[in-house]
Amino acid sequence: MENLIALLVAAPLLGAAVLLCGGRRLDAVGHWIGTALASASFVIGAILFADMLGKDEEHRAVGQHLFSWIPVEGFQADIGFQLDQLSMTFVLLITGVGSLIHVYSIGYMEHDERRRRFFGYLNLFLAAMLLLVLADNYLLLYVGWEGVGLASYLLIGFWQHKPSAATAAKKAFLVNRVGDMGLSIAIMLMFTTFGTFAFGPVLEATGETGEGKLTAIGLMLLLAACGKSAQVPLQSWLGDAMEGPTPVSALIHAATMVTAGVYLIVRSGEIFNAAPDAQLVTTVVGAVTLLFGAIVGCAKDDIKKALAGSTMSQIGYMILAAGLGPIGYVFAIMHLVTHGFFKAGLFLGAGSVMHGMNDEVDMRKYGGLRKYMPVTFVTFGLGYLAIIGFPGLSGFFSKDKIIEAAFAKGGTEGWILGGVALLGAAITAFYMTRVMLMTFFGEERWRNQPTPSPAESDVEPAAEHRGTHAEPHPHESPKSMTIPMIVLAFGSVFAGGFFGIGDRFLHWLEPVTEHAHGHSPLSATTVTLSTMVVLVIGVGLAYLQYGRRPVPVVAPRGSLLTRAARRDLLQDDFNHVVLVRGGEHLTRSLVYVDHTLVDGVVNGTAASMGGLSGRLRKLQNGYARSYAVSMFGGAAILIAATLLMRAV
Amino acid sequence: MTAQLAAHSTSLAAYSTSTGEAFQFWVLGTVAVIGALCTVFMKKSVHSALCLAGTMIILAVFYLANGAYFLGIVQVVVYTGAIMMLFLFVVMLVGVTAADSLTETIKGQRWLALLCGLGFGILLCAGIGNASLNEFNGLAQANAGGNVEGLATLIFTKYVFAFEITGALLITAAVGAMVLTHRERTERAKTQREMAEERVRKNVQLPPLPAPGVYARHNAVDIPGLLPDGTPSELTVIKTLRDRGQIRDVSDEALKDLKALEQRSGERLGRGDRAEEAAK
Amino acid sequence: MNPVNYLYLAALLFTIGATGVLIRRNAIVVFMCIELMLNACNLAFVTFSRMHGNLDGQIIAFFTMVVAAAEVVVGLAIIVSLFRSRHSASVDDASLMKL
Amino acid sequence: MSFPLLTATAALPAIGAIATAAVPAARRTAAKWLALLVSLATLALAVVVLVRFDPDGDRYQLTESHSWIKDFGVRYELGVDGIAVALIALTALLIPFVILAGWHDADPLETHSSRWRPTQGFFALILAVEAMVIISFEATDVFLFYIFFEAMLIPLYFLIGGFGDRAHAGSDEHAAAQRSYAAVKFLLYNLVGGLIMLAAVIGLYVVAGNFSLQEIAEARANGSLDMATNTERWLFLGFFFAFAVKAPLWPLHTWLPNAMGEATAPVAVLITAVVDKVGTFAMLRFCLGLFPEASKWATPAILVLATISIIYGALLAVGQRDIKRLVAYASISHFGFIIMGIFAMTSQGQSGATLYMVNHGISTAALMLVAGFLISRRGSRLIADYGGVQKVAPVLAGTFLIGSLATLSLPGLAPFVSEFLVLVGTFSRYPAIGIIATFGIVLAALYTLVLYQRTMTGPVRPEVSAMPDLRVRELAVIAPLIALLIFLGVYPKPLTDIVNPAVKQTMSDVQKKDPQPEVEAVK
Repeated sequence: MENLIALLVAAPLLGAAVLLCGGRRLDAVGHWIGTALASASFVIGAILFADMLGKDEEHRAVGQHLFSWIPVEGFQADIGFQLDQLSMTFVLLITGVGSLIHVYSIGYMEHDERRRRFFGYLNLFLAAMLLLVLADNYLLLYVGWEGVGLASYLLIGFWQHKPSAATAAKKAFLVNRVGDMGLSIAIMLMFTTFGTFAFGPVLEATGETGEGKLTAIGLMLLLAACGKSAQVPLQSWLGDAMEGPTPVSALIHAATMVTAGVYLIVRSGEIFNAAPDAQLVTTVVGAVTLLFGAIVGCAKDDIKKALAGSTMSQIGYMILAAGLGPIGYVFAIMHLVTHGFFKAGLFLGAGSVMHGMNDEVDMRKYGGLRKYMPVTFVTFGLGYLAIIGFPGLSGFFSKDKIIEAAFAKGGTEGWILGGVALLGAAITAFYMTRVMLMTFFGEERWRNQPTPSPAESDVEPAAEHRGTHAEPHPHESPKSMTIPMIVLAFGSVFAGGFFGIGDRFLHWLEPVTEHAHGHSPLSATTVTLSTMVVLVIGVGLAYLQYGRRPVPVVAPRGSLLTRAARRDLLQDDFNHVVLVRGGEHLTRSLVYVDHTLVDGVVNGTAASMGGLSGRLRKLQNGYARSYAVSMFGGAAILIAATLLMRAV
Repeated sequence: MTAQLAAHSTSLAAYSTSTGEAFQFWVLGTVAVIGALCTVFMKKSVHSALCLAGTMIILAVFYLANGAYFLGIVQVVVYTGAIMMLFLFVVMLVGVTAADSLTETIKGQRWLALLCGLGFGILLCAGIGNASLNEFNGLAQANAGGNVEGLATLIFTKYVFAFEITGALLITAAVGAMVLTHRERTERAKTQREMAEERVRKNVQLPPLPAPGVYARHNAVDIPGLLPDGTPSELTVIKTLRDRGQIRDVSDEALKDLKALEQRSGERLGRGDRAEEAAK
Repeated sequence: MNPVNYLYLAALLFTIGATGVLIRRNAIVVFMCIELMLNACNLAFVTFSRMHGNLDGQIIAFFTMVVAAAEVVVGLAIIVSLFRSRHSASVDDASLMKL
Repeated sequence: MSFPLLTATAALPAIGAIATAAVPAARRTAAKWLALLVSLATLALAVVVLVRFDPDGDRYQLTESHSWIKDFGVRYELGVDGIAVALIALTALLIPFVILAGWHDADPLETHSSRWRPTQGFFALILAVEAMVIISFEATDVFLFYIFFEAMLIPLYFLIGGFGDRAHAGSDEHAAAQRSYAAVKFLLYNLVGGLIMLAAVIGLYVVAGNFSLQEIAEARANGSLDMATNTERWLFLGFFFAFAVKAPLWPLHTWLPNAMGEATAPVAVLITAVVDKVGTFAMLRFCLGLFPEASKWATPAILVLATISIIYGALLAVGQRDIKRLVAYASISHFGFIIMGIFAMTSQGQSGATLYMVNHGISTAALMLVAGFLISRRGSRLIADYGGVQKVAPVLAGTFLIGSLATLSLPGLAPFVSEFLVLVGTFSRYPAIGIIATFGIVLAALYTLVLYQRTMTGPVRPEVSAMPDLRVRELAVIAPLIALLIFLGVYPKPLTDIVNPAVKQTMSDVQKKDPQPEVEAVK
């Protein structure tokens, strides 16, 4: 049975290879191949899951060693897989949501002439992501880590002819690379500390080294997680990543890839457990991002960017939970899974809306769409209820636990973190209600809008040439798109309950991540009640703002905070001024230095040699007698030398 | 003198030479040095050549004194007699009267040359003085069978190859000198007829320029001479008048007269038809 | 008198000849100075011959003369043709070696 | 006596060069095919060498030894260790691609007369370089090595100066001036390096009395040859300087961008992927082998220079406007990694450096050759002249992207393995330097992706709108290189198996042991 693990990765990898190398003749069937192989991977995952359920808790973790990858003196890197409950959870999430999104993309990308390639990239992403979660050592994880980065790069920039897409793709890759640097330094630290970087030996040996080393490793891992999961300060790429096709945003930038950071931290739990400082930093990062993303999400008018802010914020919850240590790991992963369902559903809904609205993304130009796209409305609505934590739905169970755990951290920290988490819940309710109201309720602001919005550049992606630029005719999306949305909505509704009631998920994951019950200063009921209260406040405020009053088509100037939030709280501006400008000046001056100084020294030497020989040339005046004098003088010197030598 | 010197040869084995030779050395040596200096510093090359010839003759005497009889004679006959004469020929060829300026044109050349010369000389003398050269074997033994015979034996045995090669060298040099000085005519000299034909072909100015007044009916300076075909040649009027335009053209009358004259003479000679042809 | 004096004389003559080569511009005089140097050498050879008591030195002097003769022939020919083409026998005029 | 395999491997391309040069003017296609066949035959011989080489056997294998210049103890001595075998294989592997990629680069222009034979010369020179590079890898006699180390400058000089890139912004005269400037600069830099090395070679002879690498190393190891500390350091510096120019190490690097910018893309590949490897290879074999103590003494300074190279090269690559110069600066950065790996004096570092030499050769070849194809289509080297190529020539863009990804050491492609090994090896001994060098990987992403973005993405520029996609010949060049990049990225074991024993030997030469991990040290 273990031998199937490699197949999990191999199937989508094969798909990617076939689709990308296959050439035009596969254009007609490419999407089917891609979907089939993704589903195959899901089926294999399901078989392995069933097999795993059939075993005792102690024997559930299995591994498969393929071959020795980099055998060098004192350095053993292997290609080997490890499938335990944690990995299994991810495998099912990735292949499940992944397959659904493949199906969705068949419809969504129907008119794109490069659809085959799109499916190739999606398959590549699945393979890399599975490699990431199945690897049994950090170096192989790193391969998957960069592999998903590559797939993300390719998919964000899928409509490469749009300069904004190409720039966003590059930005995503670069910011991720900064995080990757953290991961590679962490691996190097592990190597020098433990002599290996396989999960097992490293995590077992954490007790044998000092806290300083572990804190350093933990912080570097956190840096990596920040890059991949778009946490402050490396969050800036996620908003721009929405340039990619919507299924990509749903799969990669909501459900799976961006949660890899959480996986990394939970997987390295032993290291963090032994390094409280690193944990503290992790929780702070999570808390800050949670608020950051939520605030950004409140201000964005672009539906996808609003959802991206939400994603950032929700992952902030997960990172916060992961930073709490054993009391939070399970809930981090649980929220991750439920978030995977409802956020993917929300994105697919957003895609469906855009599909029906001539690819308009500005929510101020939506409104009243519930009549035109009922299925989308219902599924999106269920996702909405799930994310704000409506009692009984997925988000309720998972988010509530995290807030509880935050309070359970204890001491002042616990109060602050818990408070932030609660505040975040309120803001989440606010901005998600805003999205909901602006899109599906209110007046139909898209009427009498013949001119295309400025958001649509003049170079339109071929896939989005669906309607004319005249008034949009909102309509429901085809079956291939709605079915995945329905399935995901189903997950959004029931997953949380399924996992949460009776602590099923906790028992499932506990053998891997350990679990400790924190001692919360507040009772569970109190937390739940206060969550309900902030929820109502958030929804109410949003209703007052967007439900009662008409939404202006042109965004009002807004307060200072709103304007800053629209610009991602000025972080991009900071990056631009400090890093981009500074870097440009640095490189330009270095080019100058290279040309004038480094090269100049050499060329200067050459020039001075030239000058010297120019002078010496004058000695060669062409007069035979002059030459004869030097010969004669030379003869005299020779005689003198001979005499001297004999005298000595 | 030879006999006298030959008498000396017996004493050549000694460390020092006879007083006679010493006397001869100091006198002739002084003269030789003066001759050498004159060679260098005489303005006219003829004088230099003569001074050099003198020095060479003195050297010939020294050769004899050193027991090199054959070389002494050769020095006189070949060097002084042939080579120096060659020099004189060339001097004549280049110009015997030409006196060189002794002012130096290259900056610092003279001082450098004198400095080097002085230094070189001193060093050379120092070297000679330094060498232990007091042992003089003398040539009595070597010259026992006669100097010329001794030399001949060596030349035709030990040095025969060098000898042959120098022979070849001499011939090469002779040929080389011929090649260098000989100027090959690249084309045959033109005959007078060919030169005349060339002028006709070029058709620039067939006859020599006419003098003023040739064919003129008037001998005033402002009337141009006429070319054989009767046209006036403005070249025969002085430039001043030409520039002022004061040329009296009488060519029309002259041409008319000429035509009448030709016709008349043609009728008389019965060549009318040919003239007609020419007119056509 | 020590026969070494001949060598000093030879050295003196050689130096005078060499200096002459350096300071005269007339090619013919320069050439004569060279002859002077050769003669000085010959004197030294002859003296050495006497010193060593064998005739080899004289043989060398003899060869020197022959070579000198050949050299004079060629050298004078060069001077003549130079004079023909440049109407000057100054060695400084032939300064084409200058760049 | 057995068949002189190593001599044959070097001699075959040399003979091929002469034969190619002798092909008549009219039959230039025949010359091309001849050159290609010879290079393929050399590859076959290199494969035989690879197969015959026993990783667990003696240090130097397939040795040949003949007396050459008796008076100075110069011998014609060949032998290969694992590192040399890997590099010979790389050289023999790349040359056919270089020839194939430069198939039309030396076709005479219409303005040339029919007797003009640049094609023959071009391919003959390439083969000549191959022969010399191979024998440099094989030579175990210092003097023999020196001769070919220097001699390869001659054909390269003509390749750079005589066969420039036809895509030049300026006029023909300007192009010619630039070209000859680049060629002369290349020659002078390397000659100066070689001259200093010659002094050191002579010095070594004075000290050691012979030129044999093995004998000297043995004598040093068993103490019969005792070098004064200062002597050893001076000799080391003499050798190192020449290799650092060739490699090239900051601040001796400025010849490379000129040479690579002006030369045709295949020649640029030849320079950076093959010839420069002789420099780094020689550091490993001669600097460490002959002067272990001095190497250790110089390590800190060299590591600092290497780190500067890495960061500086990458930053300058970011600032370039010319595609080929960008690749050149990227190479400088990569050579920094190689040198860092060599002088980190750890098994991982040195294995990584050796793998890096091979992988960098392949990845640069892939990127540079595609860049060459691109440039030949548009006739310009400026990045700003491109845009949207991806739309019109997707295969070209795809291969270009893979080349770029290999340059930024994406995991899964071969350069990652080596870069990571170098970083780990350096980090385990010098953590600070390791961390600074890690910044290089971020910068690498920056310059390659900016290059890709500016040339391949965005709206299609009118000048590139009619650009044809890769032709079959071009695809035949690129596809195997990419396949190799992926294969060696996933399964580098065949290479490490060959390299590891040799690295072990080198480590024992310098008498260094890997630092032990903290945990095991505790145990």
